[in-house]
Amino acid sequence: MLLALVFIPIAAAIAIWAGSPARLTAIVAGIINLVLGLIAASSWLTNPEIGSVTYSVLSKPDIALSFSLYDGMSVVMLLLSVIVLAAAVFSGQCPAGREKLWYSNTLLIAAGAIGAFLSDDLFFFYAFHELALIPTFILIGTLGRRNRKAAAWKITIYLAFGSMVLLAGLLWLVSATEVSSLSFDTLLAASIPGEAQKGIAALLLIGFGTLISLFPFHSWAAPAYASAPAPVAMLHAGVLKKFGLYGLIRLFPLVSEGMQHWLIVLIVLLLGNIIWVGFVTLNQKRLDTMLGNSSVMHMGYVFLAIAALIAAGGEGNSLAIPAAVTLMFAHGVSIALLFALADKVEKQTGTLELQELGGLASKAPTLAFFFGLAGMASIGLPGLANFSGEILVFLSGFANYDPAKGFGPVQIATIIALWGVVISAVYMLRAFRQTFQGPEASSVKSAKNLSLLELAPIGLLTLALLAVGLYPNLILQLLK
Amino acid sequence: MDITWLLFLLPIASAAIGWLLLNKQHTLAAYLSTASVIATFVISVSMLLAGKDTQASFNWASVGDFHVKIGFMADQMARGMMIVVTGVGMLVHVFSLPYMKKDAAKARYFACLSLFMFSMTGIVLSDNFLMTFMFWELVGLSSYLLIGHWYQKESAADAAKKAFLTNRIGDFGFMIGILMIWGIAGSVSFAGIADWASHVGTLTPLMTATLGAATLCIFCGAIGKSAQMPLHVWLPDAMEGPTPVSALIHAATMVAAGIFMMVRFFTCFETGEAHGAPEADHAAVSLIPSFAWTTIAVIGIVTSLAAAFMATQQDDIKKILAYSTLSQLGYMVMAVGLQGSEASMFHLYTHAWFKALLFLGSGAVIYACHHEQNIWKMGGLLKKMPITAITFLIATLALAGFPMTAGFFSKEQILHVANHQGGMLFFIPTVLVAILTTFYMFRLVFVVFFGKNRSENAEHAHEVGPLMFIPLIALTVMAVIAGYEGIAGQMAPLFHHEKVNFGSIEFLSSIGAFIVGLVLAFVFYFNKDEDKLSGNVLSKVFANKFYIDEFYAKLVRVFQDAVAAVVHFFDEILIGGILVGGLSRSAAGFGALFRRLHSGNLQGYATLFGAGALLIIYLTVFVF
Amino acid sequence: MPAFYLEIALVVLGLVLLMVEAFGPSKSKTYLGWLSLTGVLAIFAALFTVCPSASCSCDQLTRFYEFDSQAKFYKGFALITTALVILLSLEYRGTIKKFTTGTEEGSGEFYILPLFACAGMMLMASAKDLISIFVAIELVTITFYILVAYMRRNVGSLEAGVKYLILGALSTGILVYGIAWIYGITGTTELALIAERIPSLEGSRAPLLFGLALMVLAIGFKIGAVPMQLWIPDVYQGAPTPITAFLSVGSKAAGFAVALRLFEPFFGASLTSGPLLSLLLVLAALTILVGNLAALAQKNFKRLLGYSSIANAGFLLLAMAAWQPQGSESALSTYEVVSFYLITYLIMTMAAFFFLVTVYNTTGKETIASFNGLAKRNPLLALIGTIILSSLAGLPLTAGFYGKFYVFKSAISAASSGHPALWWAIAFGLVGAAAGFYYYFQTIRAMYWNDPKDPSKIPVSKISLALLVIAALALVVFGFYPQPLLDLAAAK
Amino acid sequence: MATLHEYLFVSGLLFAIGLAGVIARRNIIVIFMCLEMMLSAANLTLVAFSRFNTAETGLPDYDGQMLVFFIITVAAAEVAVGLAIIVALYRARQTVNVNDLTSLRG
Repeated sequence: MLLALVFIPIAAAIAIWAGSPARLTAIVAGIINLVLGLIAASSWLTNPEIGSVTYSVLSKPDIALSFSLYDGMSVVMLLLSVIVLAAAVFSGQCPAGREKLWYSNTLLIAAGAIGAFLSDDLFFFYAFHELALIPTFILIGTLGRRNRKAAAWKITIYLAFGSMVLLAGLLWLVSATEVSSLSFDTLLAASIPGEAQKGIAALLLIGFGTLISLFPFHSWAAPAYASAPAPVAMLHAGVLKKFGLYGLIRLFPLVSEGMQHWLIVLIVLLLGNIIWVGFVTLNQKRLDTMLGNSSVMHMGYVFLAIAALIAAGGEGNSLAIPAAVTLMFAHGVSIALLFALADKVEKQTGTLELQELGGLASKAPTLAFFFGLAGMASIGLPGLANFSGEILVFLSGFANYDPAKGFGPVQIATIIALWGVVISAVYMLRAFRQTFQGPEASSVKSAKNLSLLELAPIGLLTLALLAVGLYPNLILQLLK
Repeated sequence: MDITWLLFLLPIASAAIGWLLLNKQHTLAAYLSTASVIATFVISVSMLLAGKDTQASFNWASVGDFHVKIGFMADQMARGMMIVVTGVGMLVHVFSLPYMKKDAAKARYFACLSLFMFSMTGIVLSDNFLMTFMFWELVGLSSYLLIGHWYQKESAADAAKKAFLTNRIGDFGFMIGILMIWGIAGSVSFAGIADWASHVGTLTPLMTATLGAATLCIFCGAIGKSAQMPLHVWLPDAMEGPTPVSALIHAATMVAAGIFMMVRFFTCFETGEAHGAPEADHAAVSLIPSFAWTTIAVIGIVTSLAAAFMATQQDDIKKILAYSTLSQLGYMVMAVGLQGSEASMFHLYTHAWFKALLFLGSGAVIYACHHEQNIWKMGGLLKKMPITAITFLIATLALAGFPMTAGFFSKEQILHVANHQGGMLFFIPTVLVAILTTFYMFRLVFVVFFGKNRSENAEHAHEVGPLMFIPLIALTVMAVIAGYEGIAGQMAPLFHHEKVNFGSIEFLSSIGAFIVGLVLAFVFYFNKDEDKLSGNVLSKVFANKFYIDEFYAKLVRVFQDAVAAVVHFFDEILIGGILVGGLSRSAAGFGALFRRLHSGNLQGYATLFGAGALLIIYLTVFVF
Repeated sequence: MPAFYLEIALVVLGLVLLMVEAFGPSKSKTYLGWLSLTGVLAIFAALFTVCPSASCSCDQLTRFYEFDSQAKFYKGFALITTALVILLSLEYRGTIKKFTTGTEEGSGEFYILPLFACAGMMLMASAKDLISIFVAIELVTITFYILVAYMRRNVGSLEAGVKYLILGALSTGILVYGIAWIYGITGTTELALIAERIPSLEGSRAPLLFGLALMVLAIGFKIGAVPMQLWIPDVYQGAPTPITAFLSVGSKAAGFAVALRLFEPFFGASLTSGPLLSLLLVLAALTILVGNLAALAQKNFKRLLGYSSIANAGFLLLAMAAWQPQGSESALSTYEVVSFYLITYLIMTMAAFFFLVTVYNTTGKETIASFNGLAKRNPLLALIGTIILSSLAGLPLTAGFYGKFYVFKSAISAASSGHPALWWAIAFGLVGAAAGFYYYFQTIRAMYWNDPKDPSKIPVSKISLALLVIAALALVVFGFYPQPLLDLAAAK
Repeated sequence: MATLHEYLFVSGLLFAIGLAGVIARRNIIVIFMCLEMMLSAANLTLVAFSRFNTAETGLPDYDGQMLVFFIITVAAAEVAVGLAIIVALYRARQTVNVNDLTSLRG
């Protein structure tokens, strides 16, 4: 079943390429995947081996094309991927005549993400992520908006650079563990001498960090998401970016000691994400770049949980990982929803310049409702998924707080990071105010409300946000 | 299942149904919402009469053995507060039915009201800080939605945004406070904190300071929600919302949530009561260092005084009431800070009724005057709409602390606390605020209801319909009787008050303040067509709210927008341009250099070959 | 059957075909291509019937000639490459015709001369004596002089020929001078004896290293390592495309086969292993850097492939700098890494040249701009091109990734276990690999982002199409399932 | 009799002169001649080493001299091919000056 989850999008992409009706095939594949993903996730609770497959592909080192739901984190990420994919195939405005390119590449991006999250072999975990690189490059560069070419270059070069550094880190990690198999089971059972850990940790932080748009390796993300067609932005910002976080958390036990050396650096960088990029976001004049930057900013919170995990050291911080994963899920869904909606705004008004927008709510109340909801989610309103994640992250920041000793670096970081919640509220409400409220601008005169079909993906994402927001144990029970 | 859950379920269900399913059937949505609030009121009353503490919770988020719980703790304080919330809420719903009759987005309006009822219920019944925080935010959301109900208006949209953001700043502190308390006490539930406080013994200086800091951080939340200085600026602007909303949210209930929450928090430290040892009444309270208490009290009285001054020079009927609310909230905060939680809660409770009444009354006036809000364009309305006028007058008396009205008793308590716990430093400003309160309220009454009609709208005004004046009358009743022990004592023990001592300095200054304020107002404003006091420097300062809004606007422009612009600039220049751009440029530069080596000239190649060969040989033989 | 019969057979076949060319029908010469292709394939088949030297009863040439698994691999490699080059030449015949006599008549030798080069490469794979190494290398080089300059009415081809000639002869000079010194110091030209004698030559370290450096330089010319890479872009650009492919795949692989054999004795002795390692490390770092960075702004696709071949040489040198003669349970030996890398390199590079020739045959240009809008002109070709270029860039899930994977893996494990200087080379390698994404993607970008000037379809010949599809499939399939490649590379 | 070092010195000189010629001259024919000179230098080195490296039998080690024959042969082939190319070039471009051969660059 897991094999199907990965290969259905690929097969659909091939089918589209070979001539089957593009949109229909993509939608069918997306829905089948969603259903399969939900089934897999729910049956995982009773049968953790569900759908595992292993095909050895290389003997030296031992590499296997091996899929399994390795732990709850994989399950959550799988859910995120299938949900966002199902929404992404519905979203966006494909220019006539380019359906093949649009849908097949969208599916390939998703296949890469799903493959990475399901692989329980380090090699394919890495490899599947890269699968998404080319379709992203092609789609942004060919069918994106505004500075599409520059943005596509930027994202590609950054990600290539990040992947290379990451590759070096992973290879070092593998050679330091002195195991012959790259399966997570074997790797995680090994240990790495402290000396090597420091270097490996640095490479992993830079490598994964670039993929996650950790400050100061973040400047690719906002322009790329702003220029990308909606499905690409949704899948990339929503799902693929989580790959790096997933990897960091997954491999963390191997380099926990080494990470300690970089704790302060990481904290400074993550605050750079939250505060620095937060301010950058404040200064955006367009809806798309604003959303792009906001997604960069929010990565800081996940890093905060990771920093808490690092700082806890031997004591352990049982909150940090569930917090990070919940927030990853929540952010993925909410940012995908926001990009989908921003695309609708552009479709209705023809612009995303905040200056040219205004009063859209009276023409398109449903759109306004969902955008408001997604915006509120992204600024952490209780009852929506992001809050569940953020609150747990903040709690994890204080989980190892000893009042008798005063604040440690992580507590101080948590407090500063909390200011980011204010910043994000400022830019999000500003954007909402500028876009939907106030008197009608000339650009919205001919705008229409969302149609029922357009509502489908949005409703799906909203449902996910609400479900996890209202009852986070839905996710957390997977993360025990 | 406990019936208390219905208090949550009914409003949220009506909100969801009203907004999502009934957005075409406006009237149905309105009735649904009203029905739900009536039901919750009935439940609240039944709970109050049952007089039983109930408690239940479920795990909302659990990680290992750490659980974030959602549940309720219906103790006496919560039950009493529920009466206020659902009672005022119910009347406001009823009042809204005619008031919002012609509004195109009635369904949304009532859905938001229901959402508010849900959120407020959550705060009141919450048994732990995290749950409080969640509903705290949701209350902020419903307030945002309701202030921005007429979002097409620039001012309404801006006011809504301002309210939300200002509250966010407070919540920033609140969350830090919660986290710190969690770190210190090891629990976020009120019971857990109380348990910790009663067992902890003495604290190290660092712990004490941390606890004080945590207290102040939590207080930040209250500053935001209860609109204390320096985050008070949103509340007057919030009057952009429909008037019934102002009555419910921005006068009676939500703004009181800050007070309620602080009292809840401090109650945790009053272990004397919890453990039945009255003499240890303030033993655990003393865990919290005095700097925290003092800060709270000072912020309260400063807000109270400043807002009272501002109120004297406003011309918008709702703004006057808004500043009055600020001022009264300042009273309550001061009382909390002076460790007079009982007085504070008592005033909160009485204030809710008559301030809601004032707002609804003003709503009726505005409605009657075709949405005219400037008091100088009204006048003589006593004859046009007697019921409204009389109820409004009674509410004014209550607010001014006229003897035997509800406000009289609670203000007495506040004065008592100020005098006994705070000393002259607090007492004199408190009395001054009392004078000012009477002054500006009667200014309002004289200008609006007496004299002659000063505009066409006022001339054509007529009494409102029964659905509007029935709530007014109901509230009037409460404004009069709510202060008596028989009623107040029913609500909760915290409202319990000492007998009024007619010879005490508090009583005398209360009466004195009332008389002075009334006389001044009469002299300056009775039968006047314009404000004689306006125009001088001082009144300009008051009218312009001490220029605090302007100052904030500048502050935001400089510290947020300018910094954002600078950071954005550096982000592109420094990181995008120099760091990354520099890397890629140097790569390209080296690339160009390398390409130039391939000049196509054979001689050049031979030279480079030779040079390279020599270098390699040198390196190999002599270096490596 | 002794192995050297294969080379002899190849040379004889070449001579016979030359006779046929001279005296046979002159209208069409394509049949010569097919004949020579058949011959190469037949010899490839015969390769599997040859017994290894160790178990062979014959004792001819044993001093000069080794036939072990490595030799077998590189012989097979040379034969396959030659077969593909001949096929590519057949595809390219229009251009050859145009720039030689204007008729088919002039193109006959073009299909035959590769046989001699192939024989040279096969010899290189087996040579284990400095003399046979020299002779083998020269056989290849001289054949290539002719092939590069084959299109004698094309100024570019002639210019490339002259450049290759002069610089090639220069490297020959350097090679023999180096051989002379090594011979002088060790007193032998046999690699096995050299290995025995080096440890006792403490006193002659400097002249030994002098000779070694000269030989490294000369080998560097073959494989395109800095500073001997200068000829590559010009010659690659000017030479007939099949010959460019031949140079870039066959000649380079043979160069590495020689390098592996040649360096083994020097790596084996502590006297020379340190300097050699440092030398290779520096060369690797510089080669990667020069190859990748110079390619960044390249506008000509063929020339780009030239830089790319320099870059790939750099990665292979990096693998050699991380010298690891014995594999382990989890790691490959240097021989296996290089072989593995070369297999993937063969597939991708040959495919890239077929791709180029296909587009060139229609557009008449070799610039990146000539790929503009290929996604619209021939989507299948664009897809295949994307796969090939991704593989060249080293994208995971394509075969091209594994080569780099093994190179970096062995380099990193050497770096973290005692050769920290390698980190620098690895860092350059990472920069280079990232830059690689940029310039390979330039072409993908041209295919998808840009609009074609001429929107007409691009036809693909059946042979090219079949080969391209097979290559693209192979790249993807091996991307998921690389074990067969490893089995090939590590075959004993 | 001249010592090994003297031979090596001369041959080294010859090699250097050849290299210098390749670098300095512009005429392809001359360059080609210089290249041949470099090969001769190598030959001289080989012969010298061969003379002074005695084998176990006491005779000079003839391996070096054998290699010299190979080199001479190869050089002859190289010259044949090389001159043909140069002639072709001259026919096409009417020049044998290396400075005129810069159409392939960058």
